[in-house]
Amino acid sequence: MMTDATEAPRRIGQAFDTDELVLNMGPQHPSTHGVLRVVLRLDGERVVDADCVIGYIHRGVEKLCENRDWTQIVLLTDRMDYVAAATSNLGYVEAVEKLMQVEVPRRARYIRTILAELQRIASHCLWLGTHAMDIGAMTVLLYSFREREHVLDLFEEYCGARLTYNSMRIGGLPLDIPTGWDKRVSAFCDVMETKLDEYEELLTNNRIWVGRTRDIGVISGEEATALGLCGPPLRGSGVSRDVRKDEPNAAYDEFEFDIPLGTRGDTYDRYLIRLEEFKQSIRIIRQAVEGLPEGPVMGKVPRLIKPPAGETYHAVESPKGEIGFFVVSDGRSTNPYRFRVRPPSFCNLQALSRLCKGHLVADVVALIGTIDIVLGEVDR
Amino acid sequence: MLEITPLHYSVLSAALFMIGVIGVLVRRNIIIIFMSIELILNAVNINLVALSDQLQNLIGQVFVVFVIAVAAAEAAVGLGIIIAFYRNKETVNIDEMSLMRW
Amino acid sequence: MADDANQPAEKPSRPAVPPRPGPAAGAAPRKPKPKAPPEPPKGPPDPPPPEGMDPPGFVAALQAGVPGAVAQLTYWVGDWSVIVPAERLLEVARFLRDDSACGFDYCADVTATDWPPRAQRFDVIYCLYSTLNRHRLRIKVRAAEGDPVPSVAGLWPAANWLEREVYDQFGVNIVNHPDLRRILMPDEWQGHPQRKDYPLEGPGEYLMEDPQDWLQVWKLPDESGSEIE
Amino acid sequence: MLDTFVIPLLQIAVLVNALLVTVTFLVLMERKVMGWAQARLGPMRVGPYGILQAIVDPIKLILKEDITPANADRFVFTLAPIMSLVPALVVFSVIPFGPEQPYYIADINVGLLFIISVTSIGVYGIILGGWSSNSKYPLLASLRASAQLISYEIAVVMTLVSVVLTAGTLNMIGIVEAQREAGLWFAFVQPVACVLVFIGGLAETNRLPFDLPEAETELTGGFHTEYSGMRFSLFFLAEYANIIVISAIVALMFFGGWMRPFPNVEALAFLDLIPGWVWFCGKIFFFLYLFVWIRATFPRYRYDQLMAIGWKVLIPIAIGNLVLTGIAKVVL
Amino acid sequence: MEAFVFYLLATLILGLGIMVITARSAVHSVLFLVLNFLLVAILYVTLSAQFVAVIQVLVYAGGIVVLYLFVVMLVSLKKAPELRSDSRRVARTGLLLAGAVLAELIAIVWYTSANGSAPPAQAASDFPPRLAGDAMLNTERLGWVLYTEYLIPFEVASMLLLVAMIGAIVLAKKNL
Repeated sequence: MMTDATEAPRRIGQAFDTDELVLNMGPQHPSTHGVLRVVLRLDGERVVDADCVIGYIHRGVEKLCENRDWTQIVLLTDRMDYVAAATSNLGYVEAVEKLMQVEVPRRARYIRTILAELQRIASHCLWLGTHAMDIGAMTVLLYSFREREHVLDLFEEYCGARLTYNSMRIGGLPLDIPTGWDKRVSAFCDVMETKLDEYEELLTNNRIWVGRTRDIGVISGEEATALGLCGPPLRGSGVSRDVRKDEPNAAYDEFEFDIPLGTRGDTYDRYLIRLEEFKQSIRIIRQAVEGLPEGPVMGKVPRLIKPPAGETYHAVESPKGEIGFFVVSDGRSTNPYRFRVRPPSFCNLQALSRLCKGHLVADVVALIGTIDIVLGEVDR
Repeated sequence: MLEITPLHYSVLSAALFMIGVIGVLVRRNIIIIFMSIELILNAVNINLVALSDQLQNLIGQVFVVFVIAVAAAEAAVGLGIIIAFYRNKETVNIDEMSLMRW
Repeated sequence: MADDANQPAEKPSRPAVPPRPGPAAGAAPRKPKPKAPPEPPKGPPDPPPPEGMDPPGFVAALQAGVPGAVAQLTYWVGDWSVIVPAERLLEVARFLRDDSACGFDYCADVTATDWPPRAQRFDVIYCLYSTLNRHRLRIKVRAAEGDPVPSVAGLWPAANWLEREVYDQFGVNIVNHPDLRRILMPDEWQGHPQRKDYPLEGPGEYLMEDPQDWLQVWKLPDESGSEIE
Repeated sequence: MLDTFVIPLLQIAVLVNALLVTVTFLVLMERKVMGWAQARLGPMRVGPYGILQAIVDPIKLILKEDITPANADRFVFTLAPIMSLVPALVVFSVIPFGPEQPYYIADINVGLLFIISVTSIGVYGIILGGWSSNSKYPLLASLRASAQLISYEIAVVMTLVSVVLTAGTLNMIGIVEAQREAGLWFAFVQPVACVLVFIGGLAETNRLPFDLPEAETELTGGFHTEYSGMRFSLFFLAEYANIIVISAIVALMFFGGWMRPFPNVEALAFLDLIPGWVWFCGKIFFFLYLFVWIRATFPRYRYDQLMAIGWKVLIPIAIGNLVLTGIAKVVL
Repeated sequence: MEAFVFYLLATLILGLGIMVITARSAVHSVLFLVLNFLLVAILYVTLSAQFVAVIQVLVYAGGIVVLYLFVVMLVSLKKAPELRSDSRRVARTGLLLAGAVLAELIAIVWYTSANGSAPPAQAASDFPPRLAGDAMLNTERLGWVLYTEYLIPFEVASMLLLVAMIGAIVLAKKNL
């Protein structure tokens, strides 16, 4: 029952050792954030090896997209990282715009930036809540969901949807912002700043929180780069890599913001970085709302979208990390010939087994939380 | 029969002792043998407490405290040995514990 | 399904690569739209850089460092990519990672495209990025079915799962991979879903009952109407 | 006959009923307080402000299907919740709600020892429940539980010994009376012991931040993962009854039980208008609230951190406190 | 009343003792052992040995047997050890020896009751009435005796426990 002794009876004279326990964490488990299954080999409570089994909600989005026309795909991108639909929208439409060489109006780019940053705040709220919940701090979840609710209200006001926004179009935006929306966004920024202090008060200096996250899942910058980590986990290891700065898309090149970097590369650093990203996002939103230019929100795009034959890869910074879209057009069909998304959650999840080794079962939960995965995106 | 004398307790103690002895002799699972030994110790304790009550002398109860201390020590070391043995040979059968060293 | 059976079947040669699709999987490429073009596209254009445009320094360094490895240099909408033969992939990849001018320490993505009419039907694409020099490059490797494509997971551990996905979804024969298993599809799955000739309609509940042989089951209705291999 | 059987039976009936009703309302209180702490309302649907939730919850639990896993050890699986609940209820027989007869069931002179020994039986319920489920998460949880409960029991008992040393008696009523004589709650005489016992009590009752045996985000449901229906509700009852026990012990030993604050300050004599048992229940509820408050505030410790705190912090402090108390007792 | 309680307890103690050694599963054995110890503790209470009764529950039932349970859970076997060896022969020897022990004990009982010499059968009325109050007396007196007359044995016992603790750690720890 508890032992998995498949091997023959041990040789006499062998040193003492305990049997390893194989524990299937998931696919139904409260803190694997969806249907992730982690096969843990445990020595006592210490993790000897962890193997992720994914694909439980593989829906074949990439294949599906090859059979939808270019405009229809926007709403499929919503359903990959369903807690950060707007950045997926952004990445996809920009990839197609790049392929078609379409000029997007400046106002549209500004609004896209606002949407993407609001999305980052919403996604980080969800991350913070669930991560804290995994470590047992239940109250933070409710607090951060209160703010996420606020963001979702803003999104609802903008596009009518609260989760899967379908909020961007190739060449611009479907809608201009509602009257007064920008005011409400900056009002939200003011509220959010005060609420951040509440989170910090509950967690940042909490002995238990620090004890649970400090020096857990330490990974060096070189290793993180080699493992293909992206987003906050990579920056937590001190690698300055943010698509918004390095390859500016939308209107990021027009704003001032900082890229927070960690020093130790542990779970606590990743937590601090995400908290700092809240502040940077607020900073970007403020600048964007203040400098919001007038003009159209839709560029000149043909009625039938049929990019010339060719392929391109375009990346944007989603809340989880670098989300890249590799799109191939054959130039004849109205469907993409190949649609590939580089899912940041997938690449980050790959590092889980490396991060888990040598830690305890309870830390696995913290580590799954810290890499911030969305299984809809991992499995696609 | 209605008056309970120390004899009654002695008989109870003897019977429990006997059950323990049978357990030690019959069972092959070393953990159950240990438990049988605990039964034997308890049988002795019953006797000690009963006589202490009868004689109005606390020495019996003092001995019970010592017996419990010894039982605790025995359980700790004995079970440690069992765990160590089990790790190496994957058995708790006393018949297979025939080696003085491994 | 009937209209597909009427189309001329492409029969690419298939050396034994485990696991591979059932015999019928290589039948006609299925198009969802009725007015699909008669001929499937033969491949990406892979245009060379326009006249007068100098390739960036890392491309020059690569051409100098691993002479003859770059079969073709292409440029399209701002993206540089090189096509290298599969047997020289590791050499090129190692140079790109280690050379200071290149410094591609970050393997962002590994993916593939499938162009069934072509003999070397697969393009395996490696999207690289340099966190040091902040530039991108794509390597493209062409491979026929069963052609060995060396794994770059030894150079960039990030490629581990990505290559597993390429294997899972396309059936590209990736060799020397540390842990080549299916990743998104179940282990007993047959066929490789991202191939262009993979059936878009499944066998429904047959699939649930017997996952092992479902490609055979799917083929059954064809048996009456058309010849099967 | 009346004195030996009827009255104790009546007392037991009243106490057990009061206890079970308290538990149901304690659950409601927990949900409400958690709700308010978390910027939400808590249960609001059943009855005004959700008050009837306390009645609906047990009904729901009882009516649910009682599932026994296929490979479970049926006998032990059924026995475990009972073994968990019974000690929690038995303890109340020696907890006095007042100094005179109708307020306690039994006044035994080794009352505190009795409480300690009976609560030490409660660990069987958790261990056996986890083992008999024949499932990995409950097994891990019950291994954790047995280690945790035994370790923290040592710390708590050691600390209680120093209180016994201060009071000079093991009798629960005697300990409260000793506080009257001292004119001071023992919380002020033994502040370290008070905090230690409360922290140890959190661990003994598997509450956050020490709720590892049932850490739902790690071990799904901990030792009661496989339980449902009535058997689960027995575990549930036992957990909350234990919380009440710990609150009652802390209130009795450190906060003067049924006595008003500052029992020897004459100016506060008007507080005696409130009956003693009301004071006692009020103190119990204060600690129950504290339990809930802590749950709403803190994250969970990791297993090794928990054991380190138990063995490397609490037990040394408890021993130090005991030694200091002994020295003080001899010197003063 | 007293007799009724005694016979009830005695029956249960013996019955549970038999169940301890006959139970198939070791966990059941442990369970019966706990119940057995609890009943023995109640027996001690009827013999006005409250302190020993509480110690019995606290140390035996709450401590030692938990240890047993722990080990039984760690040493979970796919096959019961009894099934691996020929137990018939061993059982016969055991029963025979146990019978001999029983016969001897019965002989002693018969001899003592026939002679009526030891122990001095005092009437129950000679003892102070068993009030709740003498429990403290019991605990106090026991403490007094332990710490004066039996101080050295007591210290030896504590050393024994210390040694046992170290020994158990050495045995069970994988790498020190």
